[in-house]
Amino acid sequence: MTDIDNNNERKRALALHRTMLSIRRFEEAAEIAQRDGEIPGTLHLSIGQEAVAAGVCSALEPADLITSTHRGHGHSIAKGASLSAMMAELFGRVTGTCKGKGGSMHIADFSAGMLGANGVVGGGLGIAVGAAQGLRVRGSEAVTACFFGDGAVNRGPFLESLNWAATFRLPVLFVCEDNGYAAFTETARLTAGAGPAARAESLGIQSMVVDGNDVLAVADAAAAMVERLRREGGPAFIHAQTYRLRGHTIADQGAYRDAERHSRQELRDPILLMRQRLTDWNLSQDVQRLQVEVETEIAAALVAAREAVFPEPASIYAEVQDIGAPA
Amino acid sequence: MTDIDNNNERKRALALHRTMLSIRRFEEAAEIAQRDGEIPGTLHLSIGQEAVAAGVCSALEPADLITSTHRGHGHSIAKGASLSAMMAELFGRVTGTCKGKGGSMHIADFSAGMLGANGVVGGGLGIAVGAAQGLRVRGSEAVTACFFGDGAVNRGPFLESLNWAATFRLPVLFVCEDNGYAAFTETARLTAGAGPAARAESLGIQSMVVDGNDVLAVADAAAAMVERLRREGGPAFIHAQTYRLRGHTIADQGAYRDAERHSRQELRDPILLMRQRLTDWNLSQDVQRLQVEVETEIAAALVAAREAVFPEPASIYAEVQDIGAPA
Amino acid sequence: MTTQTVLEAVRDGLAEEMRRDATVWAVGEDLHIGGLYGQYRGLISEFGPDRIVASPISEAMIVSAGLGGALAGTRPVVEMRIADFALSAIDELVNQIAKARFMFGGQARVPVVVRLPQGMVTGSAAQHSQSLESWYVHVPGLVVLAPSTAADCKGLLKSAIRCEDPVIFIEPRAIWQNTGEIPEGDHCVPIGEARLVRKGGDVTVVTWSTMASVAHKAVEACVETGTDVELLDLRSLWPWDTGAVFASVKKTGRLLVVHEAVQVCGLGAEIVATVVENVHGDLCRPPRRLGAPRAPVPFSPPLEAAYRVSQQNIEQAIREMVAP
Amino acid sequence: MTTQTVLEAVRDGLAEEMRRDATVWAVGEDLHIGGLYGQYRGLISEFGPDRIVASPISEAMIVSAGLGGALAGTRPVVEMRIADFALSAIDELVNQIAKARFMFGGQARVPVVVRLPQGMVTGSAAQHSQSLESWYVHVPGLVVLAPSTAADCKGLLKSAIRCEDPVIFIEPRAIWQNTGEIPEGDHCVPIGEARLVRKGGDVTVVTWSTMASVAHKAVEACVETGTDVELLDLRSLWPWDTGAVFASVKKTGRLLVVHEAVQVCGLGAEIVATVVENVHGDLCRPPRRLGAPRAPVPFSPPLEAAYRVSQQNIEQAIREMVAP
Ligand SMILES: Cc1ncc(C[n+]2csc(CCOP(=O)(O)OP(=O)(O)O)c2C)c(N)n1
Ligand SMILES: Cc1ncc(C[n+]2csc(CCOP(=O)(O)OP(=O)(O)O)c2C)c(N)n1
Ligand SMILES: [Mg+2]
Ligand SMILES: [Mg+2]
Repeated sequence: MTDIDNNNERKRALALHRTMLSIRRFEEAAEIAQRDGEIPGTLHLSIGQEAVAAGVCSALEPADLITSTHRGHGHSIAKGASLSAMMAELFGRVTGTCKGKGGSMHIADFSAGMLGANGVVGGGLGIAVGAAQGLRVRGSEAVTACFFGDGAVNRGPFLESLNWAATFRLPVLFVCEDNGYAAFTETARLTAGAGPAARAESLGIQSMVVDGNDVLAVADAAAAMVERLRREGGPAFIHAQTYRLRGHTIADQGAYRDAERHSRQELRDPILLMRQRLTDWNLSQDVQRLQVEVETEIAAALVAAREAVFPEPASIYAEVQDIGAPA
Repeated sequence: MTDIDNNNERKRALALHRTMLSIRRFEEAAEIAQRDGEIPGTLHLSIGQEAVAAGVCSALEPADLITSTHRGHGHSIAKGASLSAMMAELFGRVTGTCKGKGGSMHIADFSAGMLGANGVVGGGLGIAVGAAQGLRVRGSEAVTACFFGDGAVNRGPFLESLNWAATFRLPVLFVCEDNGYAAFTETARLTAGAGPAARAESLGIQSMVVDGNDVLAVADAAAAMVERLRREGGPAFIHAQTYRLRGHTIADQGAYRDAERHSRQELRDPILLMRQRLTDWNLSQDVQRLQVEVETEIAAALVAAREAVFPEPASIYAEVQDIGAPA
Repeated sequence: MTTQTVLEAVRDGLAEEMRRDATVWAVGEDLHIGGLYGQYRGLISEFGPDRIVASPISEAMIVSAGLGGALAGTRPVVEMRIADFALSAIDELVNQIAKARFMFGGQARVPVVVRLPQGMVTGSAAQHSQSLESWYVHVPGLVVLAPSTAADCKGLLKSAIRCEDPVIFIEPRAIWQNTGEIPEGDHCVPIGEARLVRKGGDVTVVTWSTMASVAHKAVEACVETGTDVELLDLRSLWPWDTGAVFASVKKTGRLLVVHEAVQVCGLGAEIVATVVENVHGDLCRPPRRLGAPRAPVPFSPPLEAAYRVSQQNIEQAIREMVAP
Repeated sequence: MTTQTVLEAVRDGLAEEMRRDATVWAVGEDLHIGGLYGQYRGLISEFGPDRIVASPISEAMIVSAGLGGALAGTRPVVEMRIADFALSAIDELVNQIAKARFMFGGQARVPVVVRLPQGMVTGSAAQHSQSLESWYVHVPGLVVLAPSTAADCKGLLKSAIRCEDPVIFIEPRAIWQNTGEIPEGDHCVPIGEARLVRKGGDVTVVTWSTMASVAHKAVEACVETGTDVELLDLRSLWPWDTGAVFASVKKTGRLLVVHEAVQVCGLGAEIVATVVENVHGDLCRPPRRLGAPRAPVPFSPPLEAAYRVSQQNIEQAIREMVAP
């Protein structure tokens, strides 16, 4: 257990809580905006899974890189992407991280080392490993973290990228964010063997299983793994067991879910757990302050997104390619 | 050790030896014919690896299915494909297994349950698993064996097909025919972790490692595995450790090989080993009889291939598709 | 006649074929709960989990299941969920399924149907929207279908399942909920025949899939202002109905091909090239194509609107082609 | 000028760029021993295993290494060994590499070169022979090159490596050993310009890659018998040199496009369609295409011979086009 008399530890705990709150409130706001017709398309929300993004990214430096999934808001926020640029992207505005061209599923903030959400399950795995190889060519010491879901472990790129990272000893932290479901299917039904970490171990990759709803546990595991990557090279693997409190997409009511499991998991909401802990440590006032701060930021992001203009139609011809661009 | 007083065991040993001899002499004949310009294109020879094909297929019934690799002559012969149709295929003749359309890399004999060699590394894995699923739909009890090289274990289809077969408990025998090299690369350099069997185990698939140059060991392992597949469903995994005595293709001199390892392996030629054993068992006369028989068959296959005609040019328009065929 | 949505029509079509033939089975993600759009709803309770196979997220293996299953004597229907995900299984589709019969000298038949719900829907952006039918038409061995109405979706799905060749079955994802009249009984639509949507003498418009209804509206608007447009919904992209297209162009002397896919190297190029090679002399105007710009599909609504081939684009092209 | 094989020219081209720019690196199977054809021979001893990366057989990851490496600020050169193997990495190429810059709103650049040794060589059959350049030309975001001479292979490879866009670099696998004159110095060939192989006034032949030398022989034979053929080697397939092609067609009034790929939905269709849309009035004959039949590539020599577009096919087409 963290020693809360220690000022650094207290700061760290509050920072992690703040990150989780930002993610939660960002997505709750987006959820409403989507239902109100302000955000086009669908959304994949990570509500309930915030501890994984917050914990892992707390172990990273700004120069480190991450790749993400279709459910990428949390990873982006935790890595330091701008809330207002992200919200504007969801709204399809020109001030968005991707100038309105990408939307939720392609949210990215390269300035924060966030190399993009991805519409292809498992799509980020190879990119992370390739980025690590590129960093090596450049002589950089940065590490790369790679988030992917429990569904991605049954896709070919999982094997190819883990084997590659292990073969070349690239400093990649693989993070399997296991929320129990792949779309409308309980993943355990279709994932053979002892689970993701066993697969990584069979490839010679050191692995840990952590409670993905305990942000301190995730942060500690990630810090230990990242420290080792920096010291000895990589890769390393974390299987973070969490739970998706919302549907797969915003339209999904989750009819396929086990009701009892769901109620149990609602009580294990990572933000609830952390708030309880912070309260036990007599930090309720700080928690309330953080809530107000985050609320203000989200409100500002919403206002800015609403006020921003849409991109010019002609921008579909821009940023495709320099040579042979569409006319 | 096999009890050689037993008549069945003696018959079995001789049959296995005969299969290995057929493969060896078929490929040696093809090698010469290719060098003489009678066979177009290149060849991937399995000289030195015959025990794997012979041993595994000895455990299969005619109704069982196999899929193969680019190095598929041995698997085809062991599963019962016609030597003369195969030789004719290599020669590009209309009497070939594929009417001259496929050649060595696409050799197939569906009448013998041999669903095809494959030009794509790992291409046969998914086909085998799919075939097993089809057999289940048809209510068949047949099993499917799937040969693939040590290089294929780093490709995505390896993961996807093993996980799938394990999830659906399909009776598939996965056979990793590990000849030490993937093209011009020692595979161990680029294959992370404890090896193919560990990967299969991590997916909950029961595995065995066998001496792939000992045909009796392979046959026993395969028989045990196939028996279990028939009884309990599958899948199962064999890692057969063997060695490629020739180059990757017929043009390859193997300059990248470790010379010492190579000489050691020459002495472990599976046919040498088995002949030694049969001699110890006082079966030299039978061995000589088999050699003569096989020689005669190969000679006949060569003659038949040379005498056969080439396909009509217009046959490129046939067997493409019924609807929308090329004109 | 009954009225059904496209979704209901294809669900019934598959169920009818599965009842008819015990070797027909389906495989794809989330099929146990009816598939992403509900097009498999209820089928698992009738046919059980061995014939409605809910798979892991393993696109390459899903397609291989179809190939292997076909080689083992069954007739698999392979669900890709969204057409873009087939890109993770292109090797299996193109190097294996399309070639197996030929390269094995006719020993193998591969009666697989690969279902690709394709095209743009609001906000689905670059990786969930692209139309690649011209790729499949380029690949020897494949039949390619792209129906647009509920009746054609049902009737061509049934024909596809009975077809001995592998079929790429492109479904109009944006219009699953459109309704149409479905003929009673065993309704099969023959492969290779275009649907004549409207007869006319001034200009020939050729289209397919989701663009058929957009083009239809544009054509009606042009007809109202006096242009007698002939509209063909190709339905079958390979083989495509050269007979119907040539005959129409001979009559009108004008050809406009409209598709949702990127214009460059789209199927429109093949149609235009084939027409000029064969009935060049009958053209009184250069043929035209309307397709998407050579850019990825954007997310933001005004960009999407600019990107799409619209009713207005089609009307304008038609008017320009008949202008004196 | 020095004389080199295509193989030597591209090896030198890569080495020069690697010396020029420390962020250029290469990745693919067996690169440590010089690659399948020897086009990387000697490079590992000069540049070491971090810049000449010999990879596992993991095509999807090989292409991802290029993508990720580019996003991390380097300029990867990705070796596919034989073009057909890229089919195992199409998702990475098309859904990721081609779209990254656009869908991330310009934050990312992906200066990757993907090398595809493409086409038929004797006996390599259905899975090691196909030409799919029209697929890549259809994909927004990609530059597509297909040079045919040693000098162009070197000069365009160097331009490709310096290009900020992802480049599909199709190499003429059948003619690695052909020799040609290489200009001295830093020889870069501009992307987008056709090579005028022969000036002529009667008929325009447009081709690229391995067909360029076959077409050249056919053209020479026709010239001998009095037909004044203009031959353009496109070299750059996207963007392609519409200016050169239009100008030539305006002069000759006749267009023949020749490619090794399947004719249906090949790049020839796009060229013919673009030409008729733009310079229809200048054509005195219907344009023609010569490509492979819509069948997989066969193995047996007489079948291969019947399958290929031959010098004779090209001569005959030219003669038919100028017949009165
Ligand atoms: C290659 C591919 N196949 C299928 C899909 C459709 N799809 C999107 S998300 C998803 C479930 C992914 O599950 P998981 O990896 O556990 O991530 P989660 O949604 O739970 O965060 C599926 C099947 C896709 N986007 N890409
Ligand atoms: C997908 C794919 N990548 C690359 C190749 C080229 N290739 C052919 S065989 C081979 C080596 C395969 O090694 P292994 O699986 O060990 O089989 P072996 O040749 O040793 O029998 C390679 C790289 C291919 N045919 N397919
Ligand atoms: Mg999940
Ligand atoms: Mg090997």
